[in-house]
Amino acid sequence: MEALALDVEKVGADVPIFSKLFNGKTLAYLDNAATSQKPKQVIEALTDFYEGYNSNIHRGVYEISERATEEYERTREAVRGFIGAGSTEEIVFTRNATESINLVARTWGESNVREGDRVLISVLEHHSNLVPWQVLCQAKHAKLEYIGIKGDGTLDMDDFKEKAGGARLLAVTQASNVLGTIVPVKEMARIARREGCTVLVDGAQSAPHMKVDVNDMGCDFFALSSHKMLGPTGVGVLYGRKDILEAMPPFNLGGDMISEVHSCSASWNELPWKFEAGTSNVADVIAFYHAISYLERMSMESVREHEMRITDYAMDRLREFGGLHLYGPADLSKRAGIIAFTMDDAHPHDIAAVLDREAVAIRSGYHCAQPLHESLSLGGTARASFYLYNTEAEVDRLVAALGKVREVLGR
Amino acid sequence: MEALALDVEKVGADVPIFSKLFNGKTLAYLDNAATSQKPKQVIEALTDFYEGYNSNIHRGVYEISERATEEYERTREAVRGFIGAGSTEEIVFTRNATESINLVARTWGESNVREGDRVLISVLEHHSNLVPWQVLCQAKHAKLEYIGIKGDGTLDMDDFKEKAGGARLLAVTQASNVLGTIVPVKEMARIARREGCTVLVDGAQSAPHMKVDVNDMGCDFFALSSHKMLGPTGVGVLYGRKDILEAMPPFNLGGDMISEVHSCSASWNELPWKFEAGTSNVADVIAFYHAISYLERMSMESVREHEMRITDYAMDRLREFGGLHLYGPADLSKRAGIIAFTMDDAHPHDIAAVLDREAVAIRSGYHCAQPLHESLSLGGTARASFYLYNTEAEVDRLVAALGKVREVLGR
Amino acid sequence: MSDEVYKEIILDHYKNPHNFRQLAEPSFKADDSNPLCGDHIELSVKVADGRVSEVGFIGKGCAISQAAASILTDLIQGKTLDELKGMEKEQLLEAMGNPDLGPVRIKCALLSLKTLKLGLYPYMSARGPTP
Amino acid sequence: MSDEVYKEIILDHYKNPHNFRQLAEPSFKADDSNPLCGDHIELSVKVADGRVSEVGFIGKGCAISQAAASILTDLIQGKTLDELKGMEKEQLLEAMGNPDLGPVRIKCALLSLKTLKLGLYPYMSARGPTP
Ligand SMILES: Cc1ncc(COP(=O)(O)O)c(C=O)c1O
Ligand SMILES: Cc1ncc(COP(=O)(O)O)c(C=O)c1O
Repeated sequence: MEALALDVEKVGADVPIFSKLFNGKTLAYLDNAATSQKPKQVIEALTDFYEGYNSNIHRGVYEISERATEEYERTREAVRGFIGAGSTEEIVFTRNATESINLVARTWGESNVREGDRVLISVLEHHSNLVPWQVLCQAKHAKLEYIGIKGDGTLDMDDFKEKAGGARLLAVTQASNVLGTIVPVKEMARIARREGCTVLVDGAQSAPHMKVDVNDMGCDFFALSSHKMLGPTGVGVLYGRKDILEAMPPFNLGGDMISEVHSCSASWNELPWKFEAGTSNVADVIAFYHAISYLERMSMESVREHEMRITDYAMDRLREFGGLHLYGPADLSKRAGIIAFTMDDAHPHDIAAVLDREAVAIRSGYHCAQPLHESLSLGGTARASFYLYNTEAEVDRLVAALGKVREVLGR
Repeated sequence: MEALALDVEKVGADVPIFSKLFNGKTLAYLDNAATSQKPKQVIEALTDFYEGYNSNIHRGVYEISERATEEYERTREAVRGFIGAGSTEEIVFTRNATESINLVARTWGESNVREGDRVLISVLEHHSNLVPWQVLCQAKHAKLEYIGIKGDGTLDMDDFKEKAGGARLLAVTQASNVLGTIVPVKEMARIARREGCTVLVDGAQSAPHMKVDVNDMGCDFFALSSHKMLGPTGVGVLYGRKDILEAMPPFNLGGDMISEVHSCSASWNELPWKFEAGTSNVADVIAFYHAISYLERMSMESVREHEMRITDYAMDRLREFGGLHLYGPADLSKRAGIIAFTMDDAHPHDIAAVLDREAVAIRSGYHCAQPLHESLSLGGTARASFYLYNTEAEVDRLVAALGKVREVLGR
Repeated sequence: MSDEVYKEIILDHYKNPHNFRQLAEPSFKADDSNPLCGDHIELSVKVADGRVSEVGFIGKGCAISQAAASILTDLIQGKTLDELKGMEKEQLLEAMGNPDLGPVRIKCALLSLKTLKLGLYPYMSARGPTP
Repeated sequence: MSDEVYKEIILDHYKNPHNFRQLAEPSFKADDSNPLCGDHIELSVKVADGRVSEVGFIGKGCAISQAAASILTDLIQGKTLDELKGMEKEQLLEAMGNPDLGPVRIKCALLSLKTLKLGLYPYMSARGPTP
């Protein structure tokens, strides 16, 4: 696969923030699980829109509005292709992955989860794919069940198989934002759907980093966030199978999602607009197209390969450094480019703060996955997470900065 | 008030799209009720963010994340001041005004509107402040009642007073996006709240164009959209009185709106974050600050004065032109800078399309206010709407272009 | 810019629509509207010997929707039911001189074709397969 | 950059916290945590003649939260209840050497002060107004 190898230097040069200096140093940005940096192609698309054809879409019959409408819908087609959906009717723009999941809980969940039903999630879940189900289950007197993980951080498939029978919904992440665990969602979807269970996959941490194909995966819903995959903030995607979306009541009401309104009744627009209420985040959706094009140009296979290489290198260096606890699967084929760790001498917050002095950005805390931390008896972790622009030299800077942490905070 | 007079030329020079040519002509943008154009200060703020300190907020302990958090919260403070709210706890960021209103319907409405209750709106409402209440009332077996308008397009206050007694909620726009009617919301709120009725004001068309003070107005909720007031798409605001927001259940769940999560329970973050789920639209919220600063620098009084002057001029010229029907109040003090009209010889769509050839952008159709059009027996209108950068010369271009419409389409 | 929208042929049909009438005893009829802009079309079709023998429309709305309906009524005269069924939007747009319609107004242009199919399908299935 | 965070005084208190113990018979005690990062503080205070006579804390968490708690225990020794009540966050931050804390970590620094007030208010209202 050498032919595919990513030109990291070139990617780095495309991302303007990497030519800025912080405290006299370039930024070693290792917080990609929180959000990604943006290539100039995406930033320029925003300026081009606002300076050249800013307008409201779908209803304007003048030139700039028609152009904006076409480009907005072009992003939808690009997303469709990127995740392997069958039709643009299945691609709904939301604010973020969190809203995508809430949309499903509030509409599909409201009308399909009943008293006594079982909703299945995993202990790996981010709060955004956990609390909506917790609250829904409470309201409906349904039961929320957690699929456990094994000692190596991978999902416990035996536990899943035991619980799958008769479940109403399986809502599971494709990649953990803490342990990096890649979850075998395709196999799980096959089993779950055989049992008549609806399947939602949280792709917030997978879609940015590996090839995703919702048809092949066999899920009913899939959620992702633009900002984690080179795109602007304020855009999420909900993929939903057409027949399910059609049967669902709308979510927010007003604006473009409407077909007709009379004083006593209203009817809804066709898919996918039925789920897009009010003025859309036009500029950011249009700019998101350029993020997807960028990733497709690099190829998701190369992105994944690059991240595996960096993760491998980082795991080695961190093990070498000593005194750290690393969490998550050791098998790189089962792991995304995310490394959560703790250090005996220092609290995660202090690690992150001292690293900041070296212009190395990592995150500390629960990473919105408190139940996972509780199940591992951890009061928080430090987390480094990689993307296509990260280099081995940045990993070296991370390790050197950890040396400073030990120097400053070691008792 | 001459001292305050707006320097329109200077404003125009700040807005990059106005230096572009379309069909060899500069853009006469008269569709401001749909969305506004953006000054360079706002566009540059986006680039500055993405190139200089792009990061996720509220939880990062590294420098760029702290800066992003501070600037994000700075916008909240600016909005608070701009609309006269008492505390930033009362300012929630949403996607748009539509979502702000839906948030109230889904949380406050869900738990406060009961069978037999009466919800009061007006026939002027945009679908976004109509359909959420229609659907809520259907679900709750409550009654939706419409306050009518008088022949001159102003709200029928006698009708309102008759219906106010015992109503559970009054949800009303401060300015109609079709007739331009300015609604006396302060007087209405006083009467309604005396009757124990909760008051929501849709400020999507007022906040961009006149000084708003939610405390003085006495409303419980107020909604607005950034994109209609020089700011980016993807940002809305919900103002809510603190005690009411505190009593409300959250809306979307996950991410920043959470305080603690355990496997079986979760608790919510403090106001206002309780209502902001998932990664916020960080960049656009930060850029919105510069839109508000821009408007405050111009002063809302001058903006309003300028728009009254332009509207006055436009009404005169359009009456002179002949063969048009103009809708809405003749009294400029009761009217925002919006003129809906029809032409005997041409359908609104055709008017807009022919105007487009002259690079004059107006909107045609129902403007998301179909019940209002039905009540006036209109199958649609053409609509010109003004903002602080519009000039009398642009009005002249509008009138000249209407001449072309008659030439092309007159039977 | 939509310089190419108001072609001569569109303006002609708009100002003097063909077949602008309701048929007294149509074989099938249908009406539909474009909720966004209020365009409305009522189409009535008489079939004889498996072919369109007469067609009329009434409606109101923008020049594009009304001209398209008028042009459509000319276009389908004498066509077999299967030909109607197979009719693609490109045929109508071509007959209109391929105006440069944006994403919004294309719906105006295609409203009459949509209305035709709306009436045609139930009529065809009620009649059963063509022999 | 937070170059100014890990001042000598903070590191000293972090590495050798003062009053790191639980009092056996406190006049009041309280505990609180910062849900975002898991910092936890338990504070116990003994009051004699209307003044703080003894104070202890235990806890775990980041250097800022633990050092701040330690510094706070020194700061409140001998203070009257009214002085505790009137204590502002600026006093604590000043005693910490005014480190340059961002919006996230300021909460770590102030956790112990918040915990103090959490225990103090119910104690004061149970006792009634000071004579
Ligand atoms: C009066 C009024 N309310 C609400 C809205 C909805 O605003 P948004 O589409 O930004 O949600 C509009 C926008 O046209 C409006 O004019
Ligand atoms: C696994 C996972 N799911 C969901 C989310 C929520 O994404 P957003 O905040 O963009 O809604 C995240 C973000 O951290 C995540 O890591």
